[in-house]
Amino acid sequence: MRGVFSSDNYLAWRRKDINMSMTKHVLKVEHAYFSYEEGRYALHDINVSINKGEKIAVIGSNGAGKSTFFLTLNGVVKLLEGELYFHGEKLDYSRNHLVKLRKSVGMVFQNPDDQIIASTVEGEISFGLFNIGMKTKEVRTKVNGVMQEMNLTEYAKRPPHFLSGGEKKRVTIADVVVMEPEIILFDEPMASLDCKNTALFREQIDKLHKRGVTLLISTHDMNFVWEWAERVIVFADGEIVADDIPTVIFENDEIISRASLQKPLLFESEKYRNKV
Amino acid sequence: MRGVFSSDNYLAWRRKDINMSMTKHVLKVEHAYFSYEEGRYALHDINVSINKGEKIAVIGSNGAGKSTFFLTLNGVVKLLEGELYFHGEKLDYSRNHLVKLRKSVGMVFQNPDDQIIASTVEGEISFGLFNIGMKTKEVRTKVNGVMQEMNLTEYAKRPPHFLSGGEKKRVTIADVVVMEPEIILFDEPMASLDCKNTALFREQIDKLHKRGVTLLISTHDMNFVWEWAERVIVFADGEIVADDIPTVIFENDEIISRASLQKPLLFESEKYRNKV
Amino acid sequence: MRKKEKNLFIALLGFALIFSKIPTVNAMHIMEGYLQPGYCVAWGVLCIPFLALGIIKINKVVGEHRKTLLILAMVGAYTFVLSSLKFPSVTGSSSHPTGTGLGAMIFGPNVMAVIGIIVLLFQAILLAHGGLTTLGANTFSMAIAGPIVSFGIYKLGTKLKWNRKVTVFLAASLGNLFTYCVTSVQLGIAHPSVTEGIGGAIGEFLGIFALTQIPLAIIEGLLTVAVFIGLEVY
Amino acid sequence: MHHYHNKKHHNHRTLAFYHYAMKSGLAYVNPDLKLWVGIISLVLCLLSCGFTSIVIAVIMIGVILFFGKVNVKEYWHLLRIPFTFILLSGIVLLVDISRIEEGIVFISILHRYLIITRESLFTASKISVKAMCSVTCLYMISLSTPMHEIIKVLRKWKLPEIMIELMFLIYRFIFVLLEVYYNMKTAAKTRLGYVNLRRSYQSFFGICTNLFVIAFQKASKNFDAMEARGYDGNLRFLESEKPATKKQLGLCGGYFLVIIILLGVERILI
Repeated sequence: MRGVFSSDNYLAWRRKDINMSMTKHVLKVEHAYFSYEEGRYALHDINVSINKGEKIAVIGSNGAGKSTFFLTLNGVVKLLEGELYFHGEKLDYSRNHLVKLRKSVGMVFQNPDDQIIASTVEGEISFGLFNIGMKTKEVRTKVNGVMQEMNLTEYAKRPPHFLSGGEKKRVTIADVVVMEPEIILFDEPMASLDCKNTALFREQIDKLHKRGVTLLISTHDMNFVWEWAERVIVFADGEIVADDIPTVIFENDEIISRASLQKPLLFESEKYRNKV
Repeated sequence: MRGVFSSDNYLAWRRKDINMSMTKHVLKVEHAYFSYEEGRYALHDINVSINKGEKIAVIGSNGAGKSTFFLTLNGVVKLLEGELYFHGEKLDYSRNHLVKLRKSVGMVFQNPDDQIIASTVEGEISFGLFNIGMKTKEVRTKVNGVMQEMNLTEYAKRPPHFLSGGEKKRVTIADVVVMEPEIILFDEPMASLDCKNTALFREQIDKLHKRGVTLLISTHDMNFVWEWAERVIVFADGEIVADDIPTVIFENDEIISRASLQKPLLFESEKYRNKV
Repeated sequence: MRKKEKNLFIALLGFALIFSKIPTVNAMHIMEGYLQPGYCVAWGVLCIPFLALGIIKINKVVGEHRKTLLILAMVGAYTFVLSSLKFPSVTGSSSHPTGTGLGAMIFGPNVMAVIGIIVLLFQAILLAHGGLTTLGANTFSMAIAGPIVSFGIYKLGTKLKWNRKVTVFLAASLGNLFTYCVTSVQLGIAHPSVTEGIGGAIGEFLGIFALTQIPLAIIEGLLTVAVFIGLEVY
Repeated sequence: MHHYHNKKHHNHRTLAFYHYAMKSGLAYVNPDLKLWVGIISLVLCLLSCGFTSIVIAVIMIGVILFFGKVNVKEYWHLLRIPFTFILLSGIVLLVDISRIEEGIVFISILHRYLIITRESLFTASKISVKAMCSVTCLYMISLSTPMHEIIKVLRKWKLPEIMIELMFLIYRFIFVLLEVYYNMKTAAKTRLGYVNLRRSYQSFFGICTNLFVIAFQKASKNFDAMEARGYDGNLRFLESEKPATKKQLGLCGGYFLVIIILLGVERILI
């Protein structure tokens, strides 16, 4: 149970934060603004730095800015104001920079059907590699490797629309994993997965974390946040209203109510148990 | 906490079950089979009777038959074998019967985009009423009533596809509620709702339950099942592998593993607490 | 007199066929193998300038906004899906909407020619509507001639400030009917009547499916109005 | 295998050809070869006066039933619709109207005669037979080669790249939109959307409109997803090579040789 270690975690995280301000962040956003329509900011003065190997949960209501934030980190949404730094280098949205950024920051979309564009599973997984200019032979090796790792080999030649929801999700994760990014952004990855596929997904992200991949997961599942995350970024109305370790976030009733969140069941019951 | 009352519940439910076999069920399925493709059953020997006012959770992996089961209850999927009884009357799939059944058994689909087919919110909510031949004046009154009840009045003339996910969900629920059905089937209603909308949905179903509406909710959220349901129907591979009160279901490890489920957190922690 | 009686006969024949539960088929596409090689090539060549213009236009637009490619692809997929659906009907015939008029009104006839030929190729292979050798002829009638009429009427109506719904309706349904006329001409030229030559054959081909085509054109018009007006809400 | 797949199968019944192509016994044959054989056979059918095209049709049907493992009944079912059209058009070619009694058959109607002449009988039957035989060639392609492989072949034929990209995307989006369409239709049914003809049209129109809106929304999301993976106007996917074997090439060569000889003989005799 993680609650027990929370104060240790907290210190560790704070320490890391201090170190990081001296060393390099993987990704850093400074004073970022974005707006889809005039007069309303979808992102408002966002300041975040993301460090290597972190497990970050991004929470907040629908439309609070989570997805836009993710698209910003990948360079798909171009900031109106503010800067994005990637390994200390300021992103100038030139083709070169964007290729480098997108190679290193992968994003898995919420609905697999919005992401899949090829007519076979192997074609789908290869798409990103071809985009970054990899040669066919190398692409073949990498795609086969990822398909094996993610139990997709038997579907290689199958069209994606033949697959079930859980399998499609696996394909879209493979899409990104194959590019060996440093950071992966998951937009509500477990929204309609069943228990079995959720467990598979949990295994997958543990594996990725062990490899040193930085993970950002947006979700409405507070229990998952409590169990998994080392750091929680809370969005409300396009702003980041909190960015801390889970214990601190969930103990702060003001944040909980401002971002319309609910407390995790385990957090409540652990607190209860500790009191008893 | 519900776990405490479970044995009482169990008896109450058993009693109801016995009574019901003598009195009338709202809906009853007997030896139902259905198959989308030759040689493979999507539903296999389904026997269920649904009584007035029940709160039933329908669980099981993706593709286990939950959605098909729901479509069966509404008469959209025509049984290959077996019978469907509605208030004791056998459904013969004649137009009259179907109209009667679909008026009384409403279904809210998982993805609002799959359900919404009108270009304004009020048009969308009125769709079902016009289909059952209601006059415009009466339709207007009912639609306005439901919109008020569900806080949708301000969106009346707005195109539904530009609402947020939570608002769209509310529209699709209003779609069904306006027809005043006896039974409402919800297919994974909370899959991508945020905490606030989930809470709103919980309120809504409580209200419906108080009015005597029978509720069937398919979900992967075991915590919700544990907290809300009075009865749980478990699907695996097109069959019903269990149909009982939550405590019995979640104590049975064989069912849990067969249907690839997970135990609810609260169930585990309550058990733990009781032992301590 | 002569003509009238002939049409009457054909109408009766049409009735007989429809009500004898033979599935009425879409009369817009010319079936695989129905044209001699010369005509296949000729109609194909006739399409090339339109297609070339369309490709140049698409390349230009997509060069400016990459996203347009996805939107065009969605419109193509939509047109195909629409054409694979059946109109709800009492007799259970398999008549279906074409949807090309809609695209022409939004993107112009040149762009629609390119999307149209792709959709027609897909229809030939995935639905057996039309064929590969008749692809040129079908493209000309369905993806070029019809859309040009739709686009023209739409532009005219917009300029003269006709009622929006009426404009869209006329554009879509007349485009549909014009496609059908062109198809009849194509068949008539390829297979002239023994006694009456090309003109007679065109008349025969026009007549035999008129009974189903006119209501279809009307429904197509109504559908396009519904979609168009629905879109304007957004 | 999940039941989930079956539901999709059911939904996409519209695309019966696609499903046969996916599970065809000929799926692993080189697509270039299948396409060339199909198209050349088509042209030969058109060039023939009838006899050769029947031989071609027999071979095409044989290939698709024997090697492609398509069920005979289902194959016939697929052939019925084009055949009906061909028969109807055949009647137009067959029957003429005349003031006088002539030809081999004539029926008096309203002071005129519906006539069938020897000449029209010959033309009508020739054209109908050729058309029917051509359809079997088209079916050989559609029932054995998935569309995305055909698109790859077209790319080798140097079609403008923008058309190839459009084809790939359209092909993928067809399935996405079809699924949404069927879901919408099912949802409308649960609310009695198809209770009578008038309401059916109402539902149909509503679904078509909303499908269009969703198509636009999805296009936008898909574009973001493509950009996120570094898309820069060059659509490339991994494709599996299916080289043609010497045996297959030999068989095809033999087939064409026989057909061309037959065609020559036919031309000389008729």
